[in-house]
Amino acid sequence: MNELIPLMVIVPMMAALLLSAFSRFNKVIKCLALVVGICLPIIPLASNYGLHFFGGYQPMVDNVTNILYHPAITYSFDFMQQIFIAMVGLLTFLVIFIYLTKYKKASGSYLFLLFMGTAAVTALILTDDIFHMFVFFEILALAQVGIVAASSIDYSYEMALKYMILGSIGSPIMLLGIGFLLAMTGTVNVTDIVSIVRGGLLDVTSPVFLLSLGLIFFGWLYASGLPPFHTIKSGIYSKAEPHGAALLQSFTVISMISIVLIMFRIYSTLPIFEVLIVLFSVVAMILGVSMALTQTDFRRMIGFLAVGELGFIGLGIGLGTQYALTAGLFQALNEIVITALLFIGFGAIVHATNEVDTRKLGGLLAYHPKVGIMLLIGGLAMAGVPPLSGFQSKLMLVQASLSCGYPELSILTIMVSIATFVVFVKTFYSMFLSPKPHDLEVVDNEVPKAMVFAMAILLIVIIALGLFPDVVTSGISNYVGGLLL
Amino acid sequence: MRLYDQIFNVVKKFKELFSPGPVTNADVSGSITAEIFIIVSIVIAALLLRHVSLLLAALATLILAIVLINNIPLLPKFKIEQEDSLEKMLFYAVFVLGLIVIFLYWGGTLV
Amino acid sequence: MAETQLAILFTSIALVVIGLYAAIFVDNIIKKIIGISFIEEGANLFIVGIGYKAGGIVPILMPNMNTTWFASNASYPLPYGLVLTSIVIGASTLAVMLALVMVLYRKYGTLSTSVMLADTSKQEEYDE
Amino acid sequence: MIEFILMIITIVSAILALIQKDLLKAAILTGFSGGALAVLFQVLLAPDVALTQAIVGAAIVPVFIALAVKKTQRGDA
Repeated sequence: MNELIPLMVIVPMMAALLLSAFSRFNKVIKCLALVVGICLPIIPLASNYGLHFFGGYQPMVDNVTNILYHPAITYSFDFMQQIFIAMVGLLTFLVIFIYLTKYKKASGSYLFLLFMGTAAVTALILTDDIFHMFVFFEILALAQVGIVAASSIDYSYEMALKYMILGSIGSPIMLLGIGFLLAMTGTVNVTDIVSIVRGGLLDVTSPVFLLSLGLIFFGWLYASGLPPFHTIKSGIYSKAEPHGAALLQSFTVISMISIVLIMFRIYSTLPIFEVLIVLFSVVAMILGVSMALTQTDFRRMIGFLAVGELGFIGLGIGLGTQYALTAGLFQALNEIVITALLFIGFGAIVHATNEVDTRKLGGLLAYHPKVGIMLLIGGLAMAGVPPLSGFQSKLMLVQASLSCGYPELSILTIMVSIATFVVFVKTFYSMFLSPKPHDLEVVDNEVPKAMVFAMAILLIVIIALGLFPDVVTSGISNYVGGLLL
Repeated sequence: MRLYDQIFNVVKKFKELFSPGPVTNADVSGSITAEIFIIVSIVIAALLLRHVSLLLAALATLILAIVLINNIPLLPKFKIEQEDSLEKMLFYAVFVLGLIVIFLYWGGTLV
Repeated sequence: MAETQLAILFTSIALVVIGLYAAIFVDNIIKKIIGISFIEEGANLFIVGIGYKAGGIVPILMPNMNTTWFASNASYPLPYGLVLTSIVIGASTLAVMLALVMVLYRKYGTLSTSVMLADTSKQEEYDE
Repeated sequence: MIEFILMIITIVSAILALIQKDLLKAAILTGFSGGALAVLFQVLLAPDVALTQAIVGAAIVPVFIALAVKKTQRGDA
């Protein structure tokens, strides 16, 4: 029993409530937000692995069938959860740091949304209870809408309303799927459902079980922004403030992997589950990257690239072997860091020039060499260039798909990487290297120091993960081995 | 020569695709890359059908290749279908929901 | 009575289908939001229907009840707890959507979805 | 028997709400649908859910919609 596990959710949630309650006292909420932000990555690193049962209801053994039942909402905390929660905590801290240095008057309600989103994804990845997952999935959707609507970019309200309307189709459908599962098993605890399914107490080919997969899968598509939701997902990234977008994409990635791991545990006996995931991942990769190639707004372009990269994660999970799952989860970790770096870096450019169209920009390398070089390294990492972290995970994915007997998927993976590289080089050229247009005025010559600091920290993480991937992959591999048993 | 003309036509079509403003050669080359990328990746993805049936994969690949190359300015069509209007997003969301449900209900036990 | 449970199933599916129909074919944004809230209600009704036991009793244990008799006759209370949360979530989502609609109405002066939530990516360039 | 009547009321008022030209009437019909659902929950042995649904579905949601209609426009155009 470890008391630090529930604190990972409770601390950001309490901080969110306090911040919105005391939003009149500017100094107080600034200090509180910073302190909690520092605490967020430390708590998971200090905590021990284990399970936490809310209310202290220990699991009960049914003496007749000898099956363990979990009456309480259970949080399970392992290496995978630790590394992802620590990464989101670090990102939240950086985002809050950027926000607090950018605005003199901190808005309590905006900080509320940021912390609430962090609490929601932390609960999503920790939970072992399928309804608990649904509740936090809804809270996360509301927080995301709030973050988008709070930005001062044109048309952000429209995008937030579109996201909300699509969400209010996606989440009841997911609830219906959970209802189907509940009707078949009578429990909402994932471990119990898995033991019922594996124990053969349930007909896995019955239409009700298959439909529950379909409905939960649709909700997952909405949460992760795979097609048909890739346009709205890239849209909300481009309409949020850059630091908000950096956090939003990490929310997306984590909700994607946490829901898909729960689905994987329940439905992995059905071959059609893996077919579905691979199908949608391939479509996401093709559509995301090809749409990114035609964008002229660079925020939208990064948004589409981020959606395309999600396809890689889905591919790793869809292949279903231990190596492939490890590769997919490692890719998820890399994507959180790299995309955050790109959003923050391009946000710095928007801050300096007030311009988002690549055609109207040019010659910025002379003005912002530091930002330019860090962005270049980040883009190369996303495309999968050797010493960086994106290379390691993509190489693992290529090897995994080859060893599973799908060379077509390896070819597709490499092609998408190359196209990502093209997108990035094209944008980098037209923004930083091409001659400066006459009517472009570089309004604010200083890029905020906090943004450069955040980018430097993320860059260190990228290079460290690229040079020493074993630090993460061996632990994730052990965790995945436990899932596949 | 017909294919060349078609590709040249693509470049002309691309001008309508971008929002008003100057269209640079970087954008056009990006769009041509996207065009080729879509064709090749869809054809390669169709090869995955060989795990179901070899004949089906061969047929699907051939038919897809011919259809895609004959309709060559593909990108404007793709882009119009993926614009930001709520109506299109909702239509595709409900359409995909229907597809998933039908696919799982009738095909779930086959794969 | 199995017919009751079957009727619940059909009602909830009907509500979901009405909601999906409204999502695509109704143009007025407020009516579209009303329609979408029916999907949530359908899902709630379905989950309540899971817990229903024909001829059973309300799952509240009174002091003078026999527990074995209670366990075999009461309806299943777990889904009810879930639906409580889900109803509140649905109402709050609806409230946020309506608030956004009110803000956007001031800008556009119409409730038509095809005007209010059309493709904006090209308009932005004109504005700048 | 009463549950079948309630189900029919729920569905019919849901459909009627969507074909109204007057949005205020649509709001009231939504309240009808929510209220019928609340009574249906009571019949289905879920009194706690019925209470919540009666407050949320029959009172709060229609009031929200009516407020939104008052702040915008009443006609369906």
